[in-house]
Amino acid sequence: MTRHTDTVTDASTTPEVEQPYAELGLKPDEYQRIRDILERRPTSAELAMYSVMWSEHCSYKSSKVHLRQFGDKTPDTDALLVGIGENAGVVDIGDGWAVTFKVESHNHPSYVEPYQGAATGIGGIVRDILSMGARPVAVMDPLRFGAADHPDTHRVLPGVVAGIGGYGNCLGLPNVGGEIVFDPSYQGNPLVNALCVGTMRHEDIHLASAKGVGNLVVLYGAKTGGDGIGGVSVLASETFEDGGPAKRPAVQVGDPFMEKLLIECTLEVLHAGLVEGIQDLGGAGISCATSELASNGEGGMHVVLDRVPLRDRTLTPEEILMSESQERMCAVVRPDRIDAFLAICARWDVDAAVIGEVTDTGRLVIEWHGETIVDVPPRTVAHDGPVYERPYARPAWQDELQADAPEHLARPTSAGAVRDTVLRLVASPNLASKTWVTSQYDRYVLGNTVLAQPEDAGVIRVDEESGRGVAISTDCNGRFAKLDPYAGAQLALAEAYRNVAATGARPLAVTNCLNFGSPEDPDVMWQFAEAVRGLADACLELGTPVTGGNVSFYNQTGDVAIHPTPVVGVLGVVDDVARRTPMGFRHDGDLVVALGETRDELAGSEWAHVVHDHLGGLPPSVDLGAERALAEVLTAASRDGIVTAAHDLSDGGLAQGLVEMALRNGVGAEVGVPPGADPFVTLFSESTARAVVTVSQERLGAVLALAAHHGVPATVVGAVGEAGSDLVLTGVYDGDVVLPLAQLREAAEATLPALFG
Amino acid sequence: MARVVVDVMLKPEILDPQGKAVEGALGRLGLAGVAGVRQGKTFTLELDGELDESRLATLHELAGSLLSNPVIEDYAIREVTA
Amino acid sequence: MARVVVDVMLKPEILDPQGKAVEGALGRLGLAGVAGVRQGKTFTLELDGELDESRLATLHELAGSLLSNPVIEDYAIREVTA
Amino acid sequence: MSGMRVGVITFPGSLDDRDAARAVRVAGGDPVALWHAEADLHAVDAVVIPGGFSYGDYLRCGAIARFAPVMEPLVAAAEGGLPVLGICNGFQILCETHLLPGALVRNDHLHFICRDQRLRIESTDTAWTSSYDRGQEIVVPLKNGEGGYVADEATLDRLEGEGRVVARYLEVNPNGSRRDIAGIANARGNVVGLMPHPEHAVEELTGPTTDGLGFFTSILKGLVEA
Ligand SMILES: Nc1ncnc2c1ncn2[C@@H]1O[C@H](COP(=O)(O)OP(=O)(O)O)[C@@H](O)[C@H]1O
Ligand SMILES: [Mg+2]
Repeated sequence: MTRHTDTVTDASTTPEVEQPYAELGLKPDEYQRIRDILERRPTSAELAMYSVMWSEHCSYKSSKVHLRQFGDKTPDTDALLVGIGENAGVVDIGDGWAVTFKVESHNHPSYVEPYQGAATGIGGIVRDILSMGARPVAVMDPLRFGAADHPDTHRVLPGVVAGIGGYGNCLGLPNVGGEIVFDPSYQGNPLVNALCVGTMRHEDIHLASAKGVGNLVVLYGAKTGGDGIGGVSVLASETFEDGGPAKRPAVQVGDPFMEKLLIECTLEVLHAGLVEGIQDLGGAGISCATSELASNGEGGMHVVLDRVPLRDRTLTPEEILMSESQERMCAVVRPDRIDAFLAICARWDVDAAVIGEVTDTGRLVIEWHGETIVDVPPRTVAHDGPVYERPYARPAWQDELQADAPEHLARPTSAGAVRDTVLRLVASPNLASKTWVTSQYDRYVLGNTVLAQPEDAGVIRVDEESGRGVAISTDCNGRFAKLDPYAGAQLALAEAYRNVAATGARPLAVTNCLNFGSPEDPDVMWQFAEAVRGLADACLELGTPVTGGNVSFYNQTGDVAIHPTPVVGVLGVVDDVARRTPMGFRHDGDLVVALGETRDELAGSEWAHVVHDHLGGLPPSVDLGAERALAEVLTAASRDGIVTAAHDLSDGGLAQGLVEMALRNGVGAEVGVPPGADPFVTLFSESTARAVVTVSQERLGAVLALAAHHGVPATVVGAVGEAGSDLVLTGVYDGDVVLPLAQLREAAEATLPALFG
Repeated sequence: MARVVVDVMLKPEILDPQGKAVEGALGRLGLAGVAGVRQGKTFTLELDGELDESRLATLHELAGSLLSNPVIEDYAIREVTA
Repeated sequence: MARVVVDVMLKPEILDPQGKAVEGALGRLGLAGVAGVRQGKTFTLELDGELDESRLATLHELAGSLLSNPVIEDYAIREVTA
Repeated sequence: MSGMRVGVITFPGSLDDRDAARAVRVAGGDPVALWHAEADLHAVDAVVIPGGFSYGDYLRCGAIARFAPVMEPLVAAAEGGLPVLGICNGFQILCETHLLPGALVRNDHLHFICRDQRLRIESTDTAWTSSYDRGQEIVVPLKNGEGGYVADEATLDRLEGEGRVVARYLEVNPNGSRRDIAGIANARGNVVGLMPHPEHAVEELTGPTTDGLGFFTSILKGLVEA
């Protein structure tokens, strides 16, 4: 088999060669820009690099103009140590500790091969966190699937869950939360988002930059194979003169064991002070790592591609540059430290190879078999990609959707009907217990999990001495976002913020994963623009900066887009995790106090969805001032130790919230609808800025005073019963609703096993 | 009574971390010259009666969907003496 | 170059939940008359040079200790054409 | 009690090694890190083989770890009476090395399972359970994909007859273990294998209970008395 490699010399001498730029996803003007930058045609290796780095996925070309708002509207805060633009943002949590966290999507691969797609999604986000110098300490998995009873959901969900568990468990990272939402809009396009949190000391923060002329560039971890090179195979088939390349895999397979070694090995070289700059290999593989490291550092790099350890010898240089083989990292190391670096890799059985060095030429030069195949200014690859101002417009159907308010839907008007409605909602797939899923995840490993599912937020101890820790929650109600994307993004933030506060943490910073349809559709682009604007405005008002995130476009089946799904993750800090507030009823005789104001807000609610299959109207109103006040009450109550439980109210309203609090520890309560209030609205409305807390008789005064001080309405609505007592709702139209815990448990627990077990 | 074996192997281009681990261990434990190891699965089916055309067709269909994942695996069916 | 396959099967008296699950699924999906399914593992080894007596002996030893657990599994070695 | 040196082995892919070391510390001992590639036990007084996925659990759980250099002195010392506790993956490794009889197979429901598990301590005559009362019920986390204990009937009968079933699952058999067995001991009682994770139940804050502490205090008590 002979093949000719397209060199820089070839490119200069044969300007007329036609190149398959369109097949690689480049537009004619983008191709022309590359020619202008290089003042010649690109070599096929250069074309490969530009095409992948200028793709939507890597360059954010459709979203960039909007995402700028997260930087422009950054609230005043000294908590941000590293902001947007790095692999992940870093937040100061006090006492010299820093935390980094980020959420990313792996939607499309998980639809094709659920197990491996989800597994490699976890692998990728963990490497992002690792590359900041942090030890990964927990993961979360916000998931969206099609209808629960659809056969394809039956194919996708068990595989995704097994993949997340298989990879995360084997890595030794506790899974401390996530989401599972079913909605037909995700039928042909499930969402698999993965979040990772890492912790480090301030002085351990590392950045992706190649500094110091003469320093060595080391590629370490798994060998490079032909994974994820989809598009470039057109180049491969062109450059082979006879015979074809070996077949390239359609999906990537993860090796969590290798990743575990990579984590330990990386932390050891970082702590030994052997690393000048570091970068994980994710999308666009070596192309991305070398061009980003070079442009963030001295500006130049010389790479000898022949030195890359290969799993598959038939790979062409273009493919090696683009391969997305998992479990690889790239480090910049001083020559006098390279032996120590390689020794640590050897101790962990991790392959490592010096593939190049840092230069000050301002060029990224890559050679192959002694010839130069890439010679480009690295910034033009990594940072100067195209930027689109995609057209967007409020969809024609938006008004009609908002006008279709749920007021005409039949509501229950008797205690018996309310009882049936509660049981029906409790058993509905979105509200039912997620234990079938979460019991497949290790939540104990590392020994620092203070709260995990089904609590409102995951709480992780960071410092064993002081008890300092963090709380994290991710949320998004896609139905609300569909009704109004601006408000929907704010509601997602508000819910995650509230969840974190419910555990007693002070909300500090935000990450997000913006899952949308095609940016080429002006309707979708409008949803996106509105969601970003809404999130940025709300982050500014709540004082929680966006530290990073991810955009996933093209989530649609045919031309039907998913519900806009801006998943928002909020991280909060807890000064002493021993003071965290759990969600379940505990003590007989504690009083049940409702915080916040309930309005008749049922558009987009779980009730409208489950009972009437209805989506229309305007989502619950956003009141960020009220959210902030509520959060202050919840964190102060935790700090002062004056509440015994707290749970935020969201999907399913007060009724669902009480059920969850009762089932948590198997302790019931008697709760009354306040006189004069509408029982249905009281129990099922999804008004925001609300929570339920329990408090001992002695502390009631303190809690009511605290709420009054912050202007949060607080009403005593009932009392906790003894262990095993029923959940009783009184004053419900013509009587009481008695819900034995065994019956509630059966309703909540049976749904997912029956569907997927 | 027929006995049929369905062999399921990862496609050659797909990473096989298990095979890699076994390869390393065999070498360390003294088996020289191992150039590669791939791990696969087998399903041994006991069938009542003979494996006629129509059942073989059904089996092919299920081998390519249930027993193997065509995105990453290949399968082969062989009849063995029971 | 030799290619050797080591088949590893659960001993007949050991419960095979995976095989049971597959058996049920095959039946539900339309394959009639499945009387039993057992799931096993195969290791396909590529060896440099020939599989001589001494290497075969080493392989037997490792097949019975590393590749299979004699408490629950049996193994068989077969040479196939590479 | 301090001064008791309890080794915790780290294999590539060990995960609960930090937790095992923490549990030793909480119980009042001194954890000593042991490395798989070093054939040296550093004169420790006892050893914990922690949970995790050694070598990715590729091939079979514990199958590759069994051949690690550290296992050679460990097997010799265990046969000489050194207290050894294998938790989860550690239990699998002890079975693979034949320090304990039987084997651990894929859970009967085929899923990985993580749950708070009720157990009954069946034997207090081992190095690792002397702090408990016979018949005492405890709740500790359980998390495994291949935790079904199997052995032939004769072996099971012998284990029962010799009082070597150390702990049994109550309420739910989470993985299809024969006779609800959660843990067993060797004839001498110094080597114990346990599928559930007592090291994750030593602190109020992070465990469902602190019921697991007894395993670690047992060994320290035993060492003091010895
Ligand atoms: N895919 C998942 N992985 C881990 N935990 C999950 C997952 N889905 C849901 N959970 C957990 O189940 C609990 C209930 O979820 P949800 O009702 O969405 O919470 P909330 O409404 O408070 O945001 C939470 O603790 C959440 O973290
Ligand atoms: Mg909540």
